[in-house]
Amino acid sequence: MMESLIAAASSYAGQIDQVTHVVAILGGFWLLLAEAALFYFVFRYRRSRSPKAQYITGETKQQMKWIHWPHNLVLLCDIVILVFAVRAWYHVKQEMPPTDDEVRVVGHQWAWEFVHSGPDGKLGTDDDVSVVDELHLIVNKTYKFKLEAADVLHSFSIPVFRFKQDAVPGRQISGWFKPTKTGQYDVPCSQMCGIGHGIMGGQVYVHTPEEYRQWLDSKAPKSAALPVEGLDRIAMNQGGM
Amino acid sequence: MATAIPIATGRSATGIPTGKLALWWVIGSEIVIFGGLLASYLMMRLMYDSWSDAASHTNTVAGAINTFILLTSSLFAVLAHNAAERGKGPLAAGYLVLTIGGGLSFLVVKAIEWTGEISHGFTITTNTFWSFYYTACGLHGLHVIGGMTCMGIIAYDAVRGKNLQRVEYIGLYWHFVDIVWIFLFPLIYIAK
Amino acid sequence: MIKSAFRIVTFTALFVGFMPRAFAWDNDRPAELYKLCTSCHGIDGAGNQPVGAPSIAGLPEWYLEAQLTKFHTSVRGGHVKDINGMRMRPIGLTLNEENRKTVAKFVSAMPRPSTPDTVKGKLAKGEGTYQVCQACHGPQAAGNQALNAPPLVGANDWYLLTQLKNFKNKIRGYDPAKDPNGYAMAGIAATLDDDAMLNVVSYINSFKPEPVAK
Amino acid sequence: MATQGHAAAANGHDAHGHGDHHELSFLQKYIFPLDHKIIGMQYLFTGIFMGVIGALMSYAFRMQMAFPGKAVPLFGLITPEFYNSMVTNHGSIMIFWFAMPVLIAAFGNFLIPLMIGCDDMVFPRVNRLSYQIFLLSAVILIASMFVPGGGFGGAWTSYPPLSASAVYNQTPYGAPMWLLAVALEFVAFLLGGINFITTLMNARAPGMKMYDIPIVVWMIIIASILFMASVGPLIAGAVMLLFDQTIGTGFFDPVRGGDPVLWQHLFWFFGHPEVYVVLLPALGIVAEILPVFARKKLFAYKTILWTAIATGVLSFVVWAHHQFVAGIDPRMANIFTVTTLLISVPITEMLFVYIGTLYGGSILLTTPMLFAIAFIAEFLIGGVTGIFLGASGSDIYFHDTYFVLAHFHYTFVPIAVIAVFAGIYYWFPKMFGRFMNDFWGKVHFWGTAIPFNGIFLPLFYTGAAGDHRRSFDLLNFPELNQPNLIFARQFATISLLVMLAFQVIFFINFFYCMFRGRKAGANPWNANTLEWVAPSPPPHGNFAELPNCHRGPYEYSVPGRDSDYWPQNEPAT
Repeated sequence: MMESLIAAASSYAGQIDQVTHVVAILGGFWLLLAEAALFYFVFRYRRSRSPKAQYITGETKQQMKWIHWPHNLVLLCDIVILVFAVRAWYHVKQEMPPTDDEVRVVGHQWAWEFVHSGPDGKLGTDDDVSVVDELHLIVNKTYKFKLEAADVLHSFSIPVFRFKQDAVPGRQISGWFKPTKTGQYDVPCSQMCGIGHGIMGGQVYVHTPEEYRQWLDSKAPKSAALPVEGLDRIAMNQGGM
Repeated sequence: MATAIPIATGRSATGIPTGKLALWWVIGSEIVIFGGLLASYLMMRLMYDSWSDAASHTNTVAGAINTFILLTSSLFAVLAHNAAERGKGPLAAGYLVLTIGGGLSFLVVKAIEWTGEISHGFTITTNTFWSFYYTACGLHGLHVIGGMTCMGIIAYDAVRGKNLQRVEYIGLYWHFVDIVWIFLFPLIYIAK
Repeated sequence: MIKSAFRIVTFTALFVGFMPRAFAWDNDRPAELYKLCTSCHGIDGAGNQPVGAPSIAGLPEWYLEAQLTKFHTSVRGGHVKDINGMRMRPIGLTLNEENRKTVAKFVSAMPRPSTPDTVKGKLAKGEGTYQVCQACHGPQAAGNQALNAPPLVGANDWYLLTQLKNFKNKIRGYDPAKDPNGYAMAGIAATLDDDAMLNVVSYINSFKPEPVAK
Repeated sequence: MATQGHAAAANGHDAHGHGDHHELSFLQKYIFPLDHKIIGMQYLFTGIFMGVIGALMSYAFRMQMAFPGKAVPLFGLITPEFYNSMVTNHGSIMIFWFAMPVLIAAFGNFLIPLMIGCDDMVFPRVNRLSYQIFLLSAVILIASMFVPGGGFGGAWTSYPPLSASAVYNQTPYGAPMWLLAVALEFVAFLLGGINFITTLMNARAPGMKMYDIPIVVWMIIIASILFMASVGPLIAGAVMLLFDQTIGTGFFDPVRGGDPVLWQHLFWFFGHPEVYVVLLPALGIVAEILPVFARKKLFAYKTILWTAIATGVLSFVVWAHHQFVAGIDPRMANIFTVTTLLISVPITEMLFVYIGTLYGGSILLTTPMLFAIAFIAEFLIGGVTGIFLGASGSDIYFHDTYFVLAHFHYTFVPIAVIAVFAGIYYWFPKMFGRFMNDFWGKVHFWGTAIPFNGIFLPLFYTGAAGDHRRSFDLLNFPELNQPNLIFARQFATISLLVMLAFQVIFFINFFYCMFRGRKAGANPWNANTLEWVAPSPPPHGNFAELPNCHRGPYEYSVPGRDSDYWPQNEPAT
């Protein structure tokens, strides 16, 4: 059901969709039942067909069982939903599986900064590749992310991964995801972050390892040489420094 | 304005006078306001150990004096209530004036204390501890001022023997202000 | 009577409350588009230093359009260190080519506001350093469209300083393919150290903006 | 209104010390009234006025969502900050300046003294003060949209650091004014709430016991208590945030040792009970209307009362479900999922009881009854879709999407629009002594109920497909620019236009019938509760003779009686 609306491209997307489906089925059942009862009563006991109302207080056990039994069953459904929800939550937010690579994500007003670990696979080294609004991942690799915010609250959200986490300034929040489908997907910010909030959003590119290698090569540090080397000396002379 | 007093005012289905009942609800809603502020303070205090350094600059002596002043003024409020019960309006008013005097000395001590702190460079923007310090004490101080104002009006009436039941209500409110201070004092001054 | 008074008050309040908006609808599109800029650059386009928005009013149309296009294509504001650029970029993204032209024209027609001096350097040394800039930006820093050099006179000095540093640190104009003009400027900026930047900006401050015939 | 009844009122009240009744001037009567009914009217009209403003705002940003970048008639081009400020103020207005004043203050002021059979609130002057503070807050809020920088645009939750600094939100005046308005509004409702609670506790008619009090009065009182118990921390938080904005403290600024998440806790500790603060009075209004038009005793009065109290208590321990992904400890989410799902139990039970009331009735589909039934039907959808969000697992995906938006509009629109209309159509004869036109009322009903679903069902769809909230333009997101999603957004917007157009019928009907409608007697619906004992409209002082209470409020179709209703004040023979 959910996948017909939006692609599922991470390892846990299916599990979160499963929770959605369970809620939809159980909730939908009770919704339909209640609506059906409501409209049936309105139709059946309309004034023209039922001119005299019955006197029912609803205080006796006999009468209240009509309320209590459905309501106990609702409670049972709640427990089922709870089990599914907490299992999914635990898997996504509380577990930390062994990861292959790391990315650092920083929310700015109004752009995402993605720091890729570069060829050495470690963050915080010189070969980190840091780009705006482009996150490049390799399919079927587990990533640990470190989420920060530079100014205000942001929310790092990848709908196709069924993933969302707010970025809080002053904190570093970690988590994981594992893309399972190649392609290009949206990375919106889903927490109000100011005027540009609506347009703040990047793209995640889930690559095959070869494509990723190509991208990484294209990002290799450019030659530091600047076009007009000679001007350096002119400025020094004329500025008298 | 129309002077007709609604019958509703005179009814008392619970047996508690309406004014007193309302006052309890006022105090209830005030408790959550101060509760929210102090809960935030406690949460952050427990999060940051460094606050004890900032807290060590508070003037515990001034705080202790103020605690003593407020407790004494509460005693006068009780005496005022006692006098009002016996129908002695002017005596009750006298005790209320003493209570106001207590509130006033509280504010004077507070003013001296704050002057010292501000001259040492501890202002509301220094750090979060001081922000809480000034906000919580300032909010409490506003309640003291409000209580004193109401008390003045009630004392004015009480001299003429009018609305003596209000002496009890303002006393209740004053105890509440006092109790808030009893919470503020150890949390802000003593905990170092 | 009372009831009709009530009615009149209600409807008048409704009408008055929404009149400003109702009139704004009839305004021309350029002014409408410019509303997009006002929250940072101000109604008069004089800029706002705390949010990092420079003075834009009265800049040449070609320059404004070029910069908007750069923001639109993430040539500017696409670097992780360019904090203010990242705030401008989304606004640029929302403007299509026609809107960029329209709003650039509108902004260029606004009177150039005076800017306060906020940096202090050594004028004499700055004058020397400015010789490098003069070739493109002109002796009075009035700019030169033929060389794609914008006027510097009347610009916010803090903004010039930030941009010089951005050029030098390859935050702006780092990509020769996408931003050749910026790349050329980056080469110049790379030759200046922090003091020289301060001096040259102070020197540019000393120019009197010429009364531009409009 | 209420000019002809004065003589009677004066007569009736002489015995109780109401000696010097004299004609009040216009100013005394309508601008600075002490009469609870006039204060209720003031709240009603101010609330509806604010509601109209809020609705026009929704028109502005829905047009932007459906046709991005096009100039919107009446508003012009929607810039991002204007969009944000519209979204923010729409939310604030609809909850704080429309739902609360109308549901609690207007109906509470009008109904509580009448329904418990007394002549006024116990503190008329506090009541007037509460309205005046409320009016001041509304004026400040509206003014905040016309100051330099425009109105506050940081969403109605106003999360810091965005809301705490003008460098981030670019509204140096709008943000503090918004906050000040909200804080003043809270003070107004605290004063009003204390008055309501004290009035109910002390001023009940002789003989009115706990289970004789009409449900709507109970609900308003429970809501007032909930509000009073939850708003304190947010008032403290508002002071802190105001200091952050204006004098530069750092309560919520992480750079200076503050904590932005603290505000979220303070806000939602209030924010979630707030949902029930507006929900309960709406449920109360429906509980009054269903028995009257089904001619049937309310099913399980005590169950309704106790489930309402249980809901209220539980609402204090569910707040963090708004913050599942906000950076709180993930283990906390599990606890709050449990409490959130638990709260569905009393609410479900209450709705089942409402449906049960209709069983075996004799239902007459008048306009108020249609609205009341629509309330239950629509609110059920709102309730069920809430489970997607309360279940932590699926909330990871649905949080801050249009699905959330559609969900809470499916609760708030039934509450603040449908139930309010039900209440207005039902009590209009009591308020103004005349009926509203039933035919145009029904036209208005269908023109409200059908387009309402037309607005928010598509938004469930776009939300499930990933539309995130508060975006002024989705051009940066290719996934969200598929034709079916664009169509859904446009469909929603057009439904909104239709719904807004039908509200014009309501206003014409309302104001026309206020003066020209068919005259109604004291008890036009043959209802039991005490307000129908007073003349319509009730004069100052309400009752010619203050009623006594002899039985519960819902004794309809009692076997062995000739008439199918049995007013509370009628002594048993």
